[in-house]
Amino acid sequence: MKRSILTLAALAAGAGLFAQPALAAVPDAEVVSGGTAYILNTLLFMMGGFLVMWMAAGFAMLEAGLVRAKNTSTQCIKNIGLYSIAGLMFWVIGYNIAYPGEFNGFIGGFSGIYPMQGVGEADTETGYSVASDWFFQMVFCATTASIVSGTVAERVKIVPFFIFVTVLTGIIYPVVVSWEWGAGYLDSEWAFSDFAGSTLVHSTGGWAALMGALIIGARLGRYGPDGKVNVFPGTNIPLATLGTFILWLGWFGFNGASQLAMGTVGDVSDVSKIFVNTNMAAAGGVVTAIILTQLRYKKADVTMALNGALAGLVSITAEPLAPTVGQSILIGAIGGAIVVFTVPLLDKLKIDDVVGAIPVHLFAGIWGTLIVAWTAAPDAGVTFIGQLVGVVMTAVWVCAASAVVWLALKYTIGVRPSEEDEVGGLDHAEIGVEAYPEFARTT
Amino acid sequence: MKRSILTLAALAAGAGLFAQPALAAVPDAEVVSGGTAYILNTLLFMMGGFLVMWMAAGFAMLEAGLVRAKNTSTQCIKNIGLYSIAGLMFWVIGYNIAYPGEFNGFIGGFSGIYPMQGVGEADTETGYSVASDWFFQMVFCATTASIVSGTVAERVKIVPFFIFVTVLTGIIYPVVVSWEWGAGYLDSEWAFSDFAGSTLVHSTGGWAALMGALIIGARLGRYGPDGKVNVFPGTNIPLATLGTFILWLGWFGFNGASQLAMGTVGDVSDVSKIFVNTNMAAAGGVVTAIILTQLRYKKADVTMALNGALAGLVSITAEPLAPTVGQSILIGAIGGAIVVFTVPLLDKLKIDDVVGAIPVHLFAGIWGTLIVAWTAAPDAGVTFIGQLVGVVMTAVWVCAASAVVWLALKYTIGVRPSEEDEVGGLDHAEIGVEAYPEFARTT
Amino acid sequence: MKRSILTLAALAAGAGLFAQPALAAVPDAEVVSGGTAYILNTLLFMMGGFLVMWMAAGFAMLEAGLVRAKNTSTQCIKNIGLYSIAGLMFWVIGYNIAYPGEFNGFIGGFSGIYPMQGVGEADTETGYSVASDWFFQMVFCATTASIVSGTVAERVKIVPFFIFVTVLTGIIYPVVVSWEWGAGYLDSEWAFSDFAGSTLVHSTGGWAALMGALIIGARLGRYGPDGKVNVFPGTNIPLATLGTFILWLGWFGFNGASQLAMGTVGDVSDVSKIFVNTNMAAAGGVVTAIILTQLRYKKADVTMALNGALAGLVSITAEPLAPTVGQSILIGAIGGAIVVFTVPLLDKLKIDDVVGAIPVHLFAGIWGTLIVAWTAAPDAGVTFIGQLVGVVMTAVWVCAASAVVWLALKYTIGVRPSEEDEVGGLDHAEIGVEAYPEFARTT
Amino acid sequence: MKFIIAIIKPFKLDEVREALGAIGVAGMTVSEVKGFGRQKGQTEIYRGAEYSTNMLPKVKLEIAASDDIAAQVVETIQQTANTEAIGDGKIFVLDLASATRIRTGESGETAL
Amino acid sequence: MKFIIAIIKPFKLDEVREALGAIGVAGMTVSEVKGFGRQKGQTEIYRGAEYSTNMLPKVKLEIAASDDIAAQVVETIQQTANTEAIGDGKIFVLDLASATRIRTGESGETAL
Amino acid sequence: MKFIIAIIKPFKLDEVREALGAIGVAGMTVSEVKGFGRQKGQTEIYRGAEYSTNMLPKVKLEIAASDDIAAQVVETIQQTANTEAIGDGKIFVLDLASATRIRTGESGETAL
Ligand SMILES: Nc1ncnc2c1ncn2[C@@H]1O[C@H](COP(=O)(O)OP(=O)(O)O)[C@@H](O)[C@H]1O
Ligand SMILES: Nc1ncnc2c1ncn2[C@@H]1O[C@H](COP(=O)(O)OP(=O)(O)O)[C@@H](O)[C@H]1O
Ligand SMILES: Nc1ncnc2c1ncn2[C@@H]1O[C@H](COP(=O)(O)OP(=O)(O)O)[C@@H](O)[C@H]1O
Repeated sequence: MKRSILTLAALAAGAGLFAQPALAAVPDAEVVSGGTAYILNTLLFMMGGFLVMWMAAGFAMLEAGLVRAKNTSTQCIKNIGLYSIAGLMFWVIGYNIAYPGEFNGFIGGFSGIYPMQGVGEADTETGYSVASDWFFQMVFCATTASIVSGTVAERVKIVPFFIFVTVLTGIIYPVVVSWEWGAGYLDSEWAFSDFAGSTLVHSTGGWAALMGALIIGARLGRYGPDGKVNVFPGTNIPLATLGTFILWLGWFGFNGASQLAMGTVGDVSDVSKIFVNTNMAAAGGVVTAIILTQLRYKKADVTMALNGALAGLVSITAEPLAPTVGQSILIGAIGGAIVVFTVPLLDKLKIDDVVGAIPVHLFAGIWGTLIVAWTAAPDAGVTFIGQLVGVVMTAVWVCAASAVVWLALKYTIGVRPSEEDEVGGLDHAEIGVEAYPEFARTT
Repeated sequence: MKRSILTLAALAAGAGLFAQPALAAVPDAEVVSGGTAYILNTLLFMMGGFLVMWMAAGFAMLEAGLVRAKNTSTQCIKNIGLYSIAGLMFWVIGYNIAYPGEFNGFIGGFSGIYPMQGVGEADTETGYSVASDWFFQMVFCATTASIVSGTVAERVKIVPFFIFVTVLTGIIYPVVVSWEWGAGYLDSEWAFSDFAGSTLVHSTGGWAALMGALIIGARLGRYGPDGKVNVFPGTNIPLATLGTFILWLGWFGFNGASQLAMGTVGDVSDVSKIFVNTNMAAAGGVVTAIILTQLRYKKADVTMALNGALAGLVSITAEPLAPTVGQSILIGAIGGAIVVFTVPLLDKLKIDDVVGAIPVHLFAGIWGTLIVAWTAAPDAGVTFIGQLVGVVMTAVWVCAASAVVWLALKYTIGVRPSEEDEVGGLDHAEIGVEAYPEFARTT
Repeated sequence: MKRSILTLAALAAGAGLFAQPALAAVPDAEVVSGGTAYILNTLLFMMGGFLVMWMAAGFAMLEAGLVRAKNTSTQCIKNIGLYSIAGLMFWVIGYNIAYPGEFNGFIGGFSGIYPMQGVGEADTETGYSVASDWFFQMVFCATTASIVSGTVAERVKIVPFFIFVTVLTGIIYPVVVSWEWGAGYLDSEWAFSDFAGSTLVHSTGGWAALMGALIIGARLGRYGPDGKVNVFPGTNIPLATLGTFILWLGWFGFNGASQLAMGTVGDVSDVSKIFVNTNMAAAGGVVTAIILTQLRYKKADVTMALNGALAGLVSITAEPLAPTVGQSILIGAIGGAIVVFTVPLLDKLKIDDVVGAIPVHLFAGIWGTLIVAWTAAPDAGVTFIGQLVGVVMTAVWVCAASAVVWLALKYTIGVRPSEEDEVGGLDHAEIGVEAYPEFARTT
Repeated sequence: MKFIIAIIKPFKLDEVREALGAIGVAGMTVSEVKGFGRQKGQTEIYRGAEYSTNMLPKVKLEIAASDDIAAQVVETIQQTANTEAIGDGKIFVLDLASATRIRTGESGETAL
Repeated sequence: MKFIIAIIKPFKLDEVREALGAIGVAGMTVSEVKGFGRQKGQTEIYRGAEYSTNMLPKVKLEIAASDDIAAQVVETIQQTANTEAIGDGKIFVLDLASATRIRTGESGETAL
Repeated sequence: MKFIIAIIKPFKLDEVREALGAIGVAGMTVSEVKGFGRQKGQTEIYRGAEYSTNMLPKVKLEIAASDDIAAQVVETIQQTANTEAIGDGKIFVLDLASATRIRTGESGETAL
């Protein structure tokens, strides 16, 4: 499905009515003037935008809560830094690559810096303010980068991390977006469907994170000889909980505003249906994760419950509108189950994912994308094969590109801190500011 | 006052104008088309909804900050779990009980799962999207459950707690709602008035919490022999402060969107008046609590200031529109005073309320409900007796039903952890994840 | 530029069209009815209002994270208390002073308590609900007070602090506002331009803070003999990070809603452009602060990155609409640089600013105000001299008035706690509630 | 004089302190420690991975006492801190060569 | 050799450390403890209920010193940490049988 | 019996504990301390101001051991905790007059 260039059909329905009252085709209860629709569409982007921007804080808190105290300041600066870089890069180059207009379907749009609108200008033909659209698209780009920072936490120096983010948000992510929301190959050839980005945003972040985890390796001492997994418990669970609630809240913007319009009664109704489905998928993920850990381990692991919420949210993101409430709960619940089973699996494979971002964003993202083949409206033309092609293409491109960048960094400036710095904590080595300097820490 | 089934009078005023421009009864400056009004009403529900959803995070942080470190992870999982359960139960059964349509006025609506709207469908006759309404109602249901978790913290196992929440959100709360917002007995017979739920939401949660506190008993060692009260200070005051600010913010949605419409100039003006009154009542509660604790104890107890804000908010919730600003401040201030005096009172009665939810939600909720008899518009027909009947009926039903559930749990699967588990902390016994594993704790 | 009394020109364009369809001057795609515009304008104020209200939580968290543990509860109560007092004072006296209507241009409006609108009343002539406007103005007033609390943290007793806030929010700040947004001297004589308050809000807070820091003096032991600066690291960096993200989010309301209208396509487009510029200035501030501290100290100081974000935001606040994106980034970046260089400078001068509020709000505020002379639309008549006059007048008035109040407090009830209380921490001496009672603290 | 070091379970602290107060011990110094011994930590699960916390939270008391009451102090602690469960802790007694009160400079038993 | 244990008020730590440095003490080990003694804690109010914090925060220094300077160490601490207020703390001296430096394995006074 | 106090670098704790377990040490008590010695802290920058953290985090082990194995305990710690870098820490040995197991009341070496 294309995104960003809103078709004006719906809009015209309301606005046109005014122009030609004689038509009288639209019932009174559905009349919306053209200007009003423009304002409401723009408002949706702005509200969605600030809610998704707020997710940057959610990732920051989630990650700060799940790393060890000695790396917490580093995680904070990484998160505020990556959000800033994403904004700059998406302006300098990213948006034009993501939405290139006419192009070869694979990559295009290198026309440089994005021209924002002038004061008082309103692009009434698109039906919304282009600046609001840009803002909304930009925060999605930042989300992708946030995903990576969680997985590779505690063992990447900040400079190479920020360089990776620069490439990810300037090029890797925008290229994926161009294939689908930018009306490229996946959209035109495969009727690939990814409403709000289970694949485009979440899996992209997830693949980039996975390549990072593989190339950078696990944290020192994380995996012992004979398959022993050494646990490094997160340092601040309420903070991680807060982060999850922030993300949940932000997701109403993420999915809801991906309707891209609320200037008609139909659109606004759909946005509210998306709110409900989004919420219920998350609820399904939480409850499933609690029940499964309780049954399996006799304890309800709170970090899994938090991951369960996020997995439910990621799962419904590819299609939050079409499913019934019951389907949404189920989709989210399966997302939650995926997390409970794949988190330990990654440990078996010695893939060290500090916050569980790969299960949550990548695995649940794939699940959410594939299931669209069943939940989408029949006439939408969504096929399982089409969805799979989208998943695979994204995997190949993001893995390849990310690997190149991570490897280049590894063999030039180096990605990891020295052993001593890693043991002593990145906060000492890289930031110089302890996160909790006054609290005595246990050994 | 009925809720949810919006009367269309106001809406028609604007929309009708369009249909019959000849009437010309509505001045230009008040013209709003039918479709626009629908969108704006829906938007109000969605914004109110996400703000109240955010209150779930507020309760989580407030409670996580006021329990002891050894029970903090448990409090986190309880809060994210209860929010999820509330959503599921309100869909499976709760909403239909709360809004049964035609019924006996006491209980009805067992028609099962709530059918959400289809894609692109817009229920233009109600004047807003039904999904947005459902979402908004659902988060109120979750709020009720949040109240309970605070009071009975640190001594209830998670499984019985979640079972209690299931019944509370599926049945107990919806029945109360049906009497009033569902147009049942209290609404039709007594002109009972509870704008946004001082009684329906806050007192209901408060009574359920009180029964829990009574039946479960106090935390081990909380009350010594000769009336000695052992203090268990909250472990993280900034977190509790954050929680309070979140709740305050969310309350603009709670009270503001309870106007149920902003598709007319009158409605939106009223919403903004509600914002002001809500804010000022909270301010009154804070200032009163600070002054009273400063005078009484020579120190300004920050936890009382936080409770004061919440008590102010609960107090104004039954009628946040009609009072003048001055009245609102006064109503909130008295709410704040109630907290300062009743928190120690509960301790005298050996009722162990960990976060002060009973003073805040129950006592201030009753106060707020009764005072409506004076602040309501004279023609609204609100009487002191009517308000009292509402308070008492709610008390009787919620106490009876909650007691049955708590007692059934107590004598079947058991509600409390073993002494050893309680002393060692629920995080060890039930979750397996310490909240702050790296911080050395003082004895 | 005047503020609050919206000119109705734009509004009329849309509404008028309806009244006289014959004119047909407004293209279909820009038609907005009068009532709709009223609602949307009001909605902008309400959304802006709750976002800025949320900034109170941001300041609370930022400050709670940057003080030492022993003063954290105090910082929490100060923040929730000051927000409450600001609301009360702005109602009792502040608003009328800020917006006096006809007056001498310097001070007026002592007509007392602000009359809020009645139920169902809509002031369609102003084009928005007056209550929504009041709410939006009130939260700006509270922001000013928040700024002060950070600078003078850890060494001011709560009673004198609250008295200072009372005067600041009741008189000092409203007078400054009246000169400009209240259409007084600066607006009418100098075409002074301060879109959202780099000078009116931020510098005012900054000057009041500076006078506090000078008159109250530094924290005990902060500055040793021979120019030695003793570092008192902030106790909780993730909390400070959270606070910064909250402020960043709130700033979309702060700057965006300062457009004062979104009832036309032009206005809403401008609001979205403001969102973009605001975000990019903050991003510029963050990246600059990270790069500069990395280059200068070989470590990227996270607290500077946080201050950098805020400095970027303050810098763009005086004119977030007119600049291009590139200009906005630059303006924010210079704000970030100002912070990195002036934070140590203040220490050299032995001005003890606990959270860096003076560099962020005062210095970046001045910078942001002056640069408007270049970025403003040419026909706006903004001159460097005019801007300078505004900065200087604000400086003189706020410094003089603040100094009088601080000195009066110092020589009457006293501002500082006893040495023993300061060493032991204000939480013990003034609140009686430790912020983190269970965590062992290092020496 | 003796310097008595006792490792006890944290929740016994108040009781022990009161019992010692009753036999005339006027002061002590307390710290939080982690103990490693026969008592094994719980096996916990964190994100699907098992781990055992073999360091258990304990409280350490340090009490300087005159030779007269040292034996009684040991006995009192032993009896009060006893729960008959593994991990109740230990009491170690060392010889104390001298004690000084900082405030007054006085030393010997009067300094205790 | 002596093993000196001093309990002092936290805010005196820096001063004491500097004074000891001045008389040639090259190392020490510091920990945070809670003290119980003649000095009574403040009575606090939390949510309307009174409670007294009778455990006060103190800092414990542990210093291994040669017999030569042990007396001087005690005296220096006693004088520097003294505020003449109750609760200033105590200095305990124990005999130290042996000391070993981990890095080099050397033992005796050179290990200090 | 001996009372052995060892100050080591925190990251060596697990290794030392395992090595001691291997030679039959069944229990020990661990606490977090700050060390001051030849090893100098890093110079940090906070908001443009330099400061040196001259107190470094260390771990303190306290082990009561019979005279038989005391020497071996010291040796084991010295070898395992050794990184040949400055700041590796110290081992102090004091005489232990008596030891009591709280749970059983038994005393002497069987109490260890
Ligand atoms: N040899 C020892 N030296 C120092 N402390 C010890 C020693 N043995 C045990 N402890 C301390 O005593 C605590 C209890 O010991 P443990 O062997 O678990 O049970 P019990 O005291 O019942 O024999 C340990 O957690 C540890 O803190
Ligand atoms: N008998 C004791 N054994 C161990 N520590 C003690 C003893 N008596 C006092 N202390 C420590 O010394 C500190 C100060 O003692 P206190 O009696 O309050 O005042 P003072 O040192 O002025 O006599 C106490 O807080 C405690 O930490
Ligand atoms: N005289 C002493 N008394 C007590 N502890 C000491 C003494 N000297 C050193 N220490 C402890 O040993 C640690 C290491 O000592 P240091 O002099 O830095 O290096 P090294 O052990 O290599 O000589 C110190 O951090 C401190 O905790």
